[in-house]
Amino acid sequence: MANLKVDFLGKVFKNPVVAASGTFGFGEEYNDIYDVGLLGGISSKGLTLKSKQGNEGIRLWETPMGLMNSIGLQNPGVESFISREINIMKQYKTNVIANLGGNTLDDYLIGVKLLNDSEVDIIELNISCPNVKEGGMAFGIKADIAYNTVKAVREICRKPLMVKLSPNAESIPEMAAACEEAGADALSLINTINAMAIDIYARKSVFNNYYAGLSGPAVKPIALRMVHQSAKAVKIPVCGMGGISSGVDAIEFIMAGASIIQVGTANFVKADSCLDIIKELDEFLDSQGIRDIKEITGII
Amino acid sequence: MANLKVDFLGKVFKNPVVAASGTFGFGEEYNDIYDVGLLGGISSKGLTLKSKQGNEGIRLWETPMGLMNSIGLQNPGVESFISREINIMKQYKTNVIANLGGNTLDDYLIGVKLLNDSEVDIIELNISCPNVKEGGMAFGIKADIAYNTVKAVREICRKPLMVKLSPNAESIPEMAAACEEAGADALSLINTINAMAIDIYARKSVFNNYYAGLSGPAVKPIALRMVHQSAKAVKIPVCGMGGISSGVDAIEFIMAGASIIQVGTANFVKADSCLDIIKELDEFLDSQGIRDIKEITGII
Amino acid sequence: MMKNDMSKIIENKHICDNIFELVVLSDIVPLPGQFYMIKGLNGDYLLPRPISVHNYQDGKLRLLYRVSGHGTDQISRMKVNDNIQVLGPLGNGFDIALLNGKIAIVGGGIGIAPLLYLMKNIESKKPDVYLGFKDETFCLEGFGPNRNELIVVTEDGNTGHKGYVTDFINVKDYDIVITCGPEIMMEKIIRACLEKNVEVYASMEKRMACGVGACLGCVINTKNGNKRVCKDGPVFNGTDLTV
Amino acid sequence: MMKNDMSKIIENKHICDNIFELVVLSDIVPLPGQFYMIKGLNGDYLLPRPISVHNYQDGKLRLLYRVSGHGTDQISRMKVNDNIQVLGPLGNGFDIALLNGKIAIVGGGIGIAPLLYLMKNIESKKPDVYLGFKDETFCLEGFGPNRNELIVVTEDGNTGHKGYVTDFINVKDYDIVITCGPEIMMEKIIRACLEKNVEVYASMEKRMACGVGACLGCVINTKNGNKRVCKDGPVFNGTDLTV
Ligand SMILES: Cc1cc2nc3c(=O)[nH]c(=O)nc-3n(C[C@H](O)[C@H](O)[C@H](O)COP(=O)(O)OP(=O)(O)OC[C@H]3O[C@@H](n4cnc5c(N)ncnc54)[C@H](O)[C@@H]3O)c2cc1C
Ligand SMILES: Cc1cc2nc3c(=O)[nH]c(=O)nc-3n(C[C@H](O)[C@H](O)[C@H](O)COP(=O)(O)OP(=O)(O)OC[C@H]3O[C@@H](n4cnc5c(N)ncnc54)[C@H](O)[C@@H]3O)c2cc1C
Ligand SMILES: Cc1cc2nc3c(=O)[nH]c(=O)nc-3n(C[C@H](O)[C@H](O)[C@H](O)COP(=O)(O)O)c2cc1C
Ligand SMILES: Cc1cc2nc3c(=O)[nH]c(=O)nc-3n(C[C@H](O)[C@H](O)[C@H](O)COP(=O)(O)O)c2cc1C
Ligand code: FES
Ligand code: FES
Repeated sequence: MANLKVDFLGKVFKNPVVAASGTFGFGEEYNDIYDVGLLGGISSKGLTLKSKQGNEGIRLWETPMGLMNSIGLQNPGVESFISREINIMKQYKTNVIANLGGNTLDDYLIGVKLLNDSEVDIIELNISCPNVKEGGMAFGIKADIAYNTVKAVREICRKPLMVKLSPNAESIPEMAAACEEAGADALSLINTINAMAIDIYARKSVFNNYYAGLSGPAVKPIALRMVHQSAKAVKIPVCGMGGISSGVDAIEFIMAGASIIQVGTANFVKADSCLDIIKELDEFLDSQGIRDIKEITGII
Repeated sequence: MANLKVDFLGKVFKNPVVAASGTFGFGEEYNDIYDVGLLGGISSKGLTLKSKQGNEGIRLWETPMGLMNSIGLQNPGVESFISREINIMKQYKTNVIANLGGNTLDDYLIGVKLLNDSEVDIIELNISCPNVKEGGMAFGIKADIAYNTVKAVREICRKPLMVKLSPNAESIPEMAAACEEAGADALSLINTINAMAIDIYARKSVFNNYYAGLSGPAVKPIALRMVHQSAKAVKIPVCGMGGISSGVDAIEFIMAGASIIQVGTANFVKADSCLDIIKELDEFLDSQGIRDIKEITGII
Repeated sequence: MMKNDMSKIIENKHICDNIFELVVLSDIVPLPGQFYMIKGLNGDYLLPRPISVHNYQDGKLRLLYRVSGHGTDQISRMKVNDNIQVLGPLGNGFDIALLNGKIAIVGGGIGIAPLLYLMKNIESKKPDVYLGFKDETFCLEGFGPNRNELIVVTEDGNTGHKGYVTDFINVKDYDIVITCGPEIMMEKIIRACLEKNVEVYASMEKRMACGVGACLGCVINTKNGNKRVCKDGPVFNGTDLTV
Repeated sequence: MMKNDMSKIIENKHICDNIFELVVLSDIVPLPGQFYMIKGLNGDYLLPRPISVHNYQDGKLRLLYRVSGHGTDQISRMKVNDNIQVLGPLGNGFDIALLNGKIAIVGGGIGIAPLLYLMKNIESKKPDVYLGFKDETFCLEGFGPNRNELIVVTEDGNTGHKGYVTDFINVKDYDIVITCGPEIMMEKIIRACLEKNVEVYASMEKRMACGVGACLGCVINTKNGNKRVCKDGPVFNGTDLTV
């Protein structure tokens, strides 16, 4: 039994495996299948200031070893979260991460203020949403826009602040460095990659919004590269994700520099994938005579 | 029998299916398996001014529905190509595309001058190589550097000039527009996506160069999005590729705006994939009562 | 409670055309209308496929499925004793207690799959059963004519009546209509019932990823906002639906 | 000429441990040392796997393979009558005309796969055969002792001599040595031969994508520059190799 415990932003994670935002609801559905308190943490469904109904039309599409989604941030809104869903999450003995999105800087700021007084352990700032003031280009594409956003949020944020990078950023190392400089306590990546699917019989894009986000094993080699680049570019800790489906995958991300990791699409492939991954992490460390997972974090 | 014939940069392609650079050598090996003259065209192995031995260490790595490669442009050099390999390619009754790489602008310019006087039908300028003068950042990352490169090449190039974009570009629409403005006659994309794999037992990156290029079905949804973005951003024709493995895939790219397409990794999965794709294209068009493939080009 | 398990395949039988029946062992007694997320272990596809309980008896779970794409094709190639991933039972299922009075069950094509187990559960209520098929019929025996009124309709008149099943039912004759099948068939039935003030329940289909209510990928618009087919459904009261 | 085809599986037999034998029909008579790119049709892996001809007779191609990862595992699960993708024969193979004098064949583990067919092709030249295994031996019959000298070595002494096969051969006794097996074994043999001026041929292994010489993914450094294992090899003359 190797030591899987990790300190991350001052919180104790009993293991480095966190359920990824948007793939795990607020934990309750998966808690019907296994005790989600066994996880290192849970990142909530992406929250916005006001509740959202999400996108119309097809929301899911399978691709070779990948999944495209266009949920459109359907969520109950920050206020409902604080009065209701957070209590569900808090009953599981694990870290609660609030994933926060927004279309304007004000959305973020008001949302963070509300969350400041809540019981969330960490705020994960999702900067992949389209920035309505900048003409729909996401906050997470250009490093200077991200810098301004994170800096403003940082000034009022009293929770540990983890910024979630988009793989669609112009330059991952520059983006990572900009967020660190703006005061992020940690980075998480990757969010989904912009992608497209066409229904050739209907002669139209499968998704109403044309493009949708790609996740799953298909993107793993790209995600791993980006996590490695980020970890090299900053001193703050990194939370790695993108296609992680096994203990081997998780170890790759950890060796590439991730202190903790998130598991998204794999939850769909097999509902208790996170438990398998924790077990496989442990077995790998034991088989290699590694007593503490921190020994291999970022060794590449 | 629908009409699959396409005019592309003044050349007649008997069908829109072209074998992709680096996956088909100079055609001779696959010609042992089937008549490669049945293809619309063949793009040569990436050429550099001087011959190259390519990279040491592992060159290939399989990923979920993807392939990573780090061949490192092993090739006989432009001069050998003009005296030897081009003659091999020219015996097959199909379009010969010379894929040209380079580490400095001079490499490109001298290479193009040599190719000007050869029998190649089209030059495909591969701007994904690391630019030694700009500190190793590829020519294909920043639109202004690409613009300068393409403009200089354009001035001396007497062949139809197709510029091959890297998916690692900061912004695909800006890159596409910059290359068009600089005088490219066509664009081709995508090249491989920067990615990483780690051998967790050896505790090192699988590839000597750390990162390598990802291709194959895994990247298809990303490639399709980028081809769609490019086709919307420019008026010049686009050659689409990235994970195409079937007629359905090819139709998606064509509907997204590609006039012709290239097939790379699929040649490895099944040696005569290109023939299957041509057949499936034809069957799809017939089944939908489409008499000419151009009717559906870019309809999305 | 739901089960997330590797199950050994007891049977995986070709029934007719592209219809197969998969049998696995399962401890949990499902409700009629519930479903399972099914996935072979070595398939080159990512997401499990939602399949309804077709029948359940003595610990044997029977799933009737149509090979309609890559995933179901892969499932159909699995052999007895192979391990298969089975998550379920999932979804709300039919609330049997609510099903009183004169009942019609209307199924179309592979949509009959969940209706056999439903019928077994409400046999005492003597429902009439209407089944529509394109050409070849399958699994009629279970609905057997000695048990209740069975009206079979095929588009080509090959078996039973010729035409569409919707043309052979008069919903006014019933207190409750239950339907599962192609979208267009269900829409017609639901509209007719709503017009005539007949209670109607429909089992809906949507692409799914998690199957448990977490990803919000399978929502439909209802009069009470977005509802998840996998968790809030798949069975919906017609009055909630926006047809 | 090479064949690119779907072939029906005639046999796919478990031999021992993780060793299987696959039999398919094939019209083309291969050279010993040549190989095929093999891929199941519904596997969740992309690249075909290179497997050497183990035997060929009367249109039946026999491939002996070890399950060592995901792709070979998938191949091992295929059943008689399943279709499988077979591209080949590929590579140079052994040039039988060059193999004259006293010959030793040295195989290790699954590296014995290509050596049986080689042996059959040079039986008249009465080669001595040295085979090394970790513990369990397999496919010894083919090399049968009535045909030639057969020296079997296992690391644990379970069958035959105990130790490494490299300790039991004196390369000086031969004009030509032919080897296939683990890298470390081949290196030892090649070094010994080069030292003693004995002609030596080795069958090399590298990760492959195309298998036909087009992708340049499988090159090894030789004294004459990069060579493609799939096209210029897999059989190399020891004097070319940089061991
Ligand atoms: C609650 C529920 C119960 C069902 N019960 C049954 C049943 O008992 N028997 C049966 O044969 N079928 C049933 N279906 C339909 C069945 O799930 C689909 O036919 C199947 O998922 C198609 O997968 P494929 O691999 O054949 O097709 P592919 O084309 O490979 O599927 C690609 C993706 O689209 C999804 N998809 C494709 N068609 C459908 C569809 N009609 N509904 C939902 N998702 C779809 C798949 O799940 C997959 O994610 C049910 C569907 C739902 C939602
Ligand atoms: C010319 C040649 C002839 C061969 N003949 C035989 C034979 O007759 N019998 C036999 O059992 N094996 C043979 N091998 C080795 C066999 O190809 C590998 O064991 C097999 O590819 C491993 O695939 P996997 O799916 O088990 O492993 P995975 O780990 O799933 O393979 C992942 C990738 O790595 C490659 N790879 C992994 N190990 C090797 C290896 N040792 N050599 C080359 N590529 C590898 C695979 O081809 C694949 O692309 C031969 C190899 C070569 C190059
Ligand atoms: C259905 C779905 C919904 C998602 N919703 C969110 C979200 O609300 N907020 C967010 O930051 N990321 C969201 N993501 C992205 C994931 O958290 C994760 O970054 C991404 O899927 C890559 O990891 P994976 O390959 O393990 O799934 C979503 C992903 C999926 C598949
Ligand atoms: C082994 C290999 C070698 C390649 N070499 C080159 C090259 O020399 N020049 C180039 O422009 N692209 C090269 N590529 C990229 C392909 O031409 C193509 O852009 C990419 O693989 C995406 O297409 P695919 O998914 O169909 O393979 C290579 C790809 C592979 C897999
Ligand atoms: S499939 Fe995930 S919520 Fe229904
Ligand atoms: S595997 Fe492609 S050149 Fe050898």
